[in-house]
Amino acid sequence: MQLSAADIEAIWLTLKLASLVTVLLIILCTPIAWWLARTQSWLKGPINAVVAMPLVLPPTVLGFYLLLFLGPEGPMGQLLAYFNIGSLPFSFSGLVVASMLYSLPFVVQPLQNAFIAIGERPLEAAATLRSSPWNRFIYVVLPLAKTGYISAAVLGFAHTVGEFGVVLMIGGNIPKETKVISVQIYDHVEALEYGQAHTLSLLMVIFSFVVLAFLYSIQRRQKRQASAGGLL
Amino acid sequence: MQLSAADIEAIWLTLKLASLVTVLLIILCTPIAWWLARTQSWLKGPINAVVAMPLVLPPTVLGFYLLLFLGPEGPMGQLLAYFNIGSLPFSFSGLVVASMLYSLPFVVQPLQNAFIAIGERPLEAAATLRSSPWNRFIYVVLPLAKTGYISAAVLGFAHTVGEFGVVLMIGGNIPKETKVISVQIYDHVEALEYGQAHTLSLLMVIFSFVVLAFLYSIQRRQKRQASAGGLL
Amino acid sequence: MRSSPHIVFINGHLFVCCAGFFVQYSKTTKTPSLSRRVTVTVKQPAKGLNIRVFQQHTGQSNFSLDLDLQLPNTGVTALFGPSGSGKTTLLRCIAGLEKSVKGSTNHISLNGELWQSHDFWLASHKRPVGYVFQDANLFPHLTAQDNLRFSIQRADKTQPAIHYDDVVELLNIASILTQYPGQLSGGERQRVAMARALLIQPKILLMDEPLAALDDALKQDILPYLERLCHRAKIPILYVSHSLDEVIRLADYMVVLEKGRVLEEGNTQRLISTLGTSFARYQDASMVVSGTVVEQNTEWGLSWLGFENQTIAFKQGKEAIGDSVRLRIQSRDISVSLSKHEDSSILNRLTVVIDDMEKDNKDPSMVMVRLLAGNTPLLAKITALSAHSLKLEKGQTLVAQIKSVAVLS
Amino acid sequence: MRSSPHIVFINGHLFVCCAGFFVQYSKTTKTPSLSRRVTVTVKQPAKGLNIRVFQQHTGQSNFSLDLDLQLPNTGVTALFGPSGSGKTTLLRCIAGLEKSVKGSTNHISLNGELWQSHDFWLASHKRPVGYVFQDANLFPHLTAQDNLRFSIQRADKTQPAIHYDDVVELLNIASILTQYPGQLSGGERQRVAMARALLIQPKILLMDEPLAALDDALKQDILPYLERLCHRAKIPILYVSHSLDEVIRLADYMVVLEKGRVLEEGNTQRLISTLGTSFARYQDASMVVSGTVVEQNTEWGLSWLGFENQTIAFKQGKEAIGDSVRLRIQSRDISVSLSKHEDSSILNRLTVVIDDMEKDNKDPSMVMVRLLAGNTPLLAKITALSAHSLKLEKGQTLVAQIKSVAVLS
Amino acid sequence: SNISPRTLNLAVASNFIIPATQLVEAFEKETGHKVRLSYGSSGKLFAQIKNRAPYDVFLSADLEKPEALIEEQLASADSLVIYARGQLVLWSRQAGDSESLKESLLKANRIAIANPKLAPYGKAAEETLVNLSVWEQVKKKLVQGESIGQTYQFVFSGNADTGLVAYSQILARPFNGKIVNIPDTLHDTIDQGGVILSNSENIELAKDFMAFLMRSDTQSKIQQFGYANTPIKPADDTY
Ligand SMILES: Nc1ncnc2c1ncn2[C@@H]1O[C@H](COP(=O)(O)OP(=O)(O)OP(=O)(O)O)[C@@H](O)[C@H]1O
Ligand SMILES: Nc1ncnc2c1ncn2[C@@H]1O[C@H](COP(=O)(O)OP(=O)(O)OP(=O)(O)O)[C@@H](O)[C@H]1O
Ligand code: MOO
Ligand SMILES: [Mg+2]
Ligand SMILES: [Mg+2]
Repeated sequence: MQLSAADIEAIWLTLKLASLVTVLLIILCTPIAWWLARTQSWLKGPINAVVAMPLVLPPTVLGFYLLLFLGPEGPMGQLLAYFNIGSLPFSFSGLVVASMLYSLPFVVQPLQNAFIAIGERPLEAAATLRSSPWNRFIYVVLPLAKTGYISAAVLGFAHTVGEFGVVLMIGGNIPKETKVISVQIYDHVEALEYGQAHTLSLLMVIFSFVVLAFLYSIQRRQKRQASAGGLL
Repeated sequence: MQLSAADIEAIWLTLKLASLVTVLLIILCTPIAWWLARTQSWLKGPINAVVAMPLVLPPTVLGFYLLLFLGPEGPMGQLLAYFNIGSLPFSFSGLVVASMLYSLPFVVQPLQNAFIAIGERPLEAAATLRSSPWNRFIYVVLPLAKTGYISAAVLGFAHTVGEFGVVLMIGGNIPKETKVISVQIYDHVEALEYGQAHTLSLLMVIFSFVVLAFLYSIQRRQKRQASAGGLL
Repeated sequence: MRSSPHIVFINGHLFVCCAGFFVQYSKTTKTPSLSRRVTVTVKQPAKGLNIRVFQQHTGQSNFSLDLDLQLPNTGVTALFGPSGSGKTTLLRCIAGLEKSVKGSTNHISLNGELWQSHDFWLASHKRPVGYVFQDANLFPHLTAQDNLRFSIQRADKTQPAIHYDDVVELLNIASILTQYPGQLSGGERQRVAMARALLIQPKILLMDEPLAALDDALKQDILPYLERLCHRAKIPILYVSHSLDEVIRLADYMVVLEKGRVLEEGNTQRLISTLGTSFARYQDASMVVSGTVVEQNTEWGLSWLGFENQTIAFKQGKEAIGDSVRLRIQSRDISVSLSKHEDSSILNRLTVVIDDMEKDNKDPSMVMVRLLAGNTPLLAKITALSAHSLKLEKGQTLVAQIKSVAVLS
Repeated sequence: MRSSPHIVFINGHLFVCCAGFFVQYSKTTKTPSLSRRVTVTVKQPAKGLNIRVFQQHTGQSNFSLDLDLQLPNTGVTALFGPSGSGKTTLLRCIAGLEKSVKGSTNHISLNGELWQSHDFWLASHKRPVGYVFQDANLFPHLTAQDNLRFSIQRADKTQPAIHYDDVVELLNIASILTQYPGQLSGGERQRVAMARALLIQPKILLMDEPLAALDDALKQDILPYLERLCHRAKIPILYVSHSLDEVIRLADYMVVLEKGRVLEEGNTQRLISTLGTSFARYQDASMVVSGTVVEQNTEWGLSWLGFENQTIAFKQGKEAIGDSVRLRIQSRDISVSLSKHEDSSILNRLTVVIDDMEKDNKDPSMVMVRLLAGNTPLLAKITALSAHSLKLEKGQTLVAQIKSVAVLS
Repeated sequence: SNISPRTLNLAVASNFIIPATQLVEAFEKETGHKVRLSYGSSGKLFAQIKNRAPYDVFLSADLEKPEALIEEQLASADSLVIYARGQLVLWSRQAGDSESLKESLLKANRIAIANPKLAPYGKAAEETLVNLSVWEQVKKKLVQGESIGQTYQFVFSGNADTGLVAYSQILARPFNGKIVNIPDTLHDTIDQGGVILSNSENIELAKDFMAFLMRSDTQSKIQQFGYANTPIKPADDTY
């Protein structure tokens, strides 16, 4: 099992991308999911649906529209240019943005469900114990939503690792910059370099398995407590 | 906005595929998620990780391995041939199997979390009311896990609709048989028929939006009750 | 203790209810009784509820439940004991909600029907219990009405002894039936839970402090109904309560738990009348007097109970002349005097003999005096100073003045 | 009603506690009292807890809470009322857990500090309350210990009147601190919840039936502690209870709710002693006698309270000669006779005058007799037959025999 | 013909989608048989064929893949044809009129090419850049599309100002900017090969189609779509 320098670069880039995207998504989706879990507004249904939208378009097609949207002639591209912010396509930042968009629903959903499951009661108890809304969130909501956060992280991470169509489109397959491992494996397969594809795939599967099994073992420990300490 | 016959065929096929896959996945994942939610076995972490595995490989690559696995020389292909069951690749059934595999984690996760959130108490109450395990599941678990089921259905459905890499690989892009709308849009884009691609994409987005907004409005109604009738 | 008439009577009463022998085995008090004493072995489950469990929770707690009980198959059996003594755990074991500890020789059977043994396990949903949980535990996704419907649909249709309308009316829940559990007050939830457990038409009712969240007035309404109901339906009730008052009022038989072990067990009356039992810590010891109604006066709203050539006046109820009635007399309501005082508002003045006297360890200012009115024992709690100044001693004949009286059944 | 000395005394006692005028407004009883009567307007929040709320739940329920209360800023105020009468809802409003109904002129303030008005809303976490929920409501992800720690870390450090060790010892929770709420029994959970609410060092304690799940013995331990604690810390307690006994024992002031409205409100003693109030439905009316300790006898474990030239013997406690003491005397414990009987075990025989007599509507066999020992009113519940045969009438002088007595403070 | 209509399954490389649909229409009209078109990248189609995809004819974007299939006896050797020869052009969105090819490339901010590993147009593009001796200068400015279709989209969306795309694409849509033809001399020919697959159940019909494809009227139609003149048969020395 020999890995080429390009393979190793791709692995490194993938880890960087997936970790960054997961962290950013968790941060970004927390308020969205919280709002969706608590609001009574009629906007809830539509916004929930919008969150799931990136899913229904084929990734490459989504990538195409992203290209149009972010490109120099697209509305977002012009906005960014107006503020003198570098263009996103064909850059690592572009990959991050695109991956975040595409993995958004997988992070919002578990968080939202976890927040719903917590209910009002523990928050009320905390409020009477001088815990401000922010403090409540940190010390009551977060620990109680741990399972949801782990699910969200797992789905977000795994999906970003495997994500490919959008990346291919928005990334432009630039080594060290946007050529992630999924693209690398794809190239191997398309180029009939099956041996290399097998090696890389295996590596990726093993690595991901270890990461996920670790994440889940945390969840399992947490679950034991939760079931024992379940809401009265 | 003119849709070609091929477009309409693709739309029809997509709906058939996505609905079927969603229904089958919900059925298949219910016991898996239930087991994962309740077991104390050490297998739980690993199996949870395995369920998420399909995510980490790029869809085309996953399709490629499925092709190898299900193909005439693959272990599964030979098994199927031995029992005289038609081969799966390049058939609608094959698409169904592949889509199910790929969308599995999106259905298992929300169900599993929903089952965990229910806890033991309502089940105990039902048990003392002569409700058999099966009956409990139907009349207590299912309604209490409604939010989870809706999430699962939304993610499963949307992901199958947009899913594309696996489908292209395992399905072979055969009109009426395996050429779903995502592939059709992709083809339009590849053929530089951007107008048609826009039309189809728009249609798909609107349609999915309506479906999802509807699903979520159910969830919202349900949520209102749940929060009001929250576990004591 | 002699096999005194009142015990005969109580057992007689029990015989009537059981339509069979009341098997009773008292580990702690070791009192022989008229009832046939059976040393129960595992292989030979007797009538009534047989329980032998050893139960430990997983996790930190070093609590274990370890007991061997044979409970009557009729009437109310109270489970009494301090918080954390294992009352809920015991009910859960009986309902099949706690898993057996491995290798334990647990055994649970009701009227000879085996529910659980070392190699057998009847699933919860096959045990004909009605369970009222300590925290109501209603289905949150169903309205109160649908919670009841859930129960009705699964009820044992062969013995529909409990009627929907009765239960709803009694528990006063008609107006809240459309609400979800989250929209109910604590007491309302508990009442719906009680209705739900009754409507499953159980063969035994397990109630975990069902009345703790209810006000006195509601308790007064519900308690007698529960008593009658279970009497009529011939279903035994296992009733967890913290209130000795409730226990005395309701329970024929009682089990006192502490730290997962049986501290005392036996007929409620006998247990409570035994001086020096664990009840010293509870204020209100009381005794039961059984007899027949010999006189009634509707103008004054009073009936008189005749027993052993004496009478006790009590508030008239539905009883008729000739009926058997049990009265509860609390020790704090009895005072003694050396002579009968006709000019006092205390109507009941019984001639009694001092059987025994004991100082209250916890409260040196009081003595508990055990009196015999004929063969019927009574307890009087008086100040040590009075006992001294009246020069009370064993065998002395006195007048027991009884201020108020509660009718039991 | 005359402004009789006992009222003066009780109010005097209250004055002492309040260190100010006790503002009291009684809608229903309309009894003038010595305390300065203030008709409170919104703009002018007075000392103590001022509450005016109109609250409706969204959804099916047609329940609404609509009341206007001025509660003392010291001592225990009981919220009493049947299940579903709005007690929990009221506590939640005070704690800021229920959202204001739109357009309502709600007003809540404590000691002049505004918490809520039509255009102001102090967030829950800024209201210095300690809240004991009816269902404990512990954090399920934290052990008992960490639940307490959560509270301690957020406690008001400027007035640390309540000490961890005291609370843990009193509530007897040391052995279960490492367990998660799901591993605790019902009573254990409730005790941890109580400890948690105390350790936040609140300025007012809201307790929703905190003792309902506890056994009598534990109640006996906890109640006096609570009383002392709140007295010492000068924090008022709003205490929801179903038990009139508990209320009488604990509460200086009480509010009776029914269907979301105030049915009666006022000083506990006065409310309960008023014949014909809503308490007819509750068995145990009682009265308080206040006085000073005039004699003690350690051999017999008794103390004597002197009041208006008479004495009452009671169980000796920690009081010393000269101390002010309040005794509670239940109506069921008083019998009357035309002469003093020295040969009875009843120690206390007071000379009294019949002030009033009233038939009990619910129980025609009984009459409630209001007696005056000097100016101190007492209630005796006796049979109508006795009242008739002793030819009792207003103004008659009698002997009141008091069997047992409870010390209040 | 009186024979009952049959269905021919065609696997076609994505870059040939536009001509294929029109040719097939003509073929169907002519013969009364049906043709089902499946598109995909050549690599994908190759993998599918290796796993017995039910195709009769494979029209690849290159010559290597059909040859590999023949080697593995998955396609008949004598059916191999070069049905089209691709033409590479430089599409520059803001180039001035006077600039040379080299100047345009050097001036560009971003140059889109197809992935040389996957697409023959990509390989040709790389050769061109090397032969123009600008490879080192432009390497950093390259973005690669998975297919020639994606390469086109990069330029179309304006994200790349310059791209080396297929002439057939330029003819398919109106475009902004300037087109410069890349002489064949700068790269190997982009020969697109087609074969009949061994497990075809419609060998006869497939042969008919191949004959139709290589007919001179069809070939001239293909040229109208932007492909260059092609030899009738590949040189025998290719393998
Ligand atoms: N799931 C559990 N895991 C560990 N320990 C437990 C668990 N459930 C209960 N316990 C412990 O077992 C003991 C008995 O609990 P149980 O609920 O039976 O008490 P109880 O008699 O019903 O008390 P209460 O009157 O307060 O409801 C307690 O000390 C409690 O801490
Ligand atoms: N969230 C809610 N939505 C609708 N109705 C509610 C809600 N919460 C309470 N109610 C109703 O309001 C009334 C008062 O409830 P509350 O909980 O204040 O009663 P309570 O006096 O505390 O009773 P309990 O002694 O039984 O606890 C009840 O009739 C109840 O059904
Ligand atoms: O159709 Mo291709 O093989 O992507 O040039
Ligand atoms: Mg319990
Ligand atoms: Mg309440």
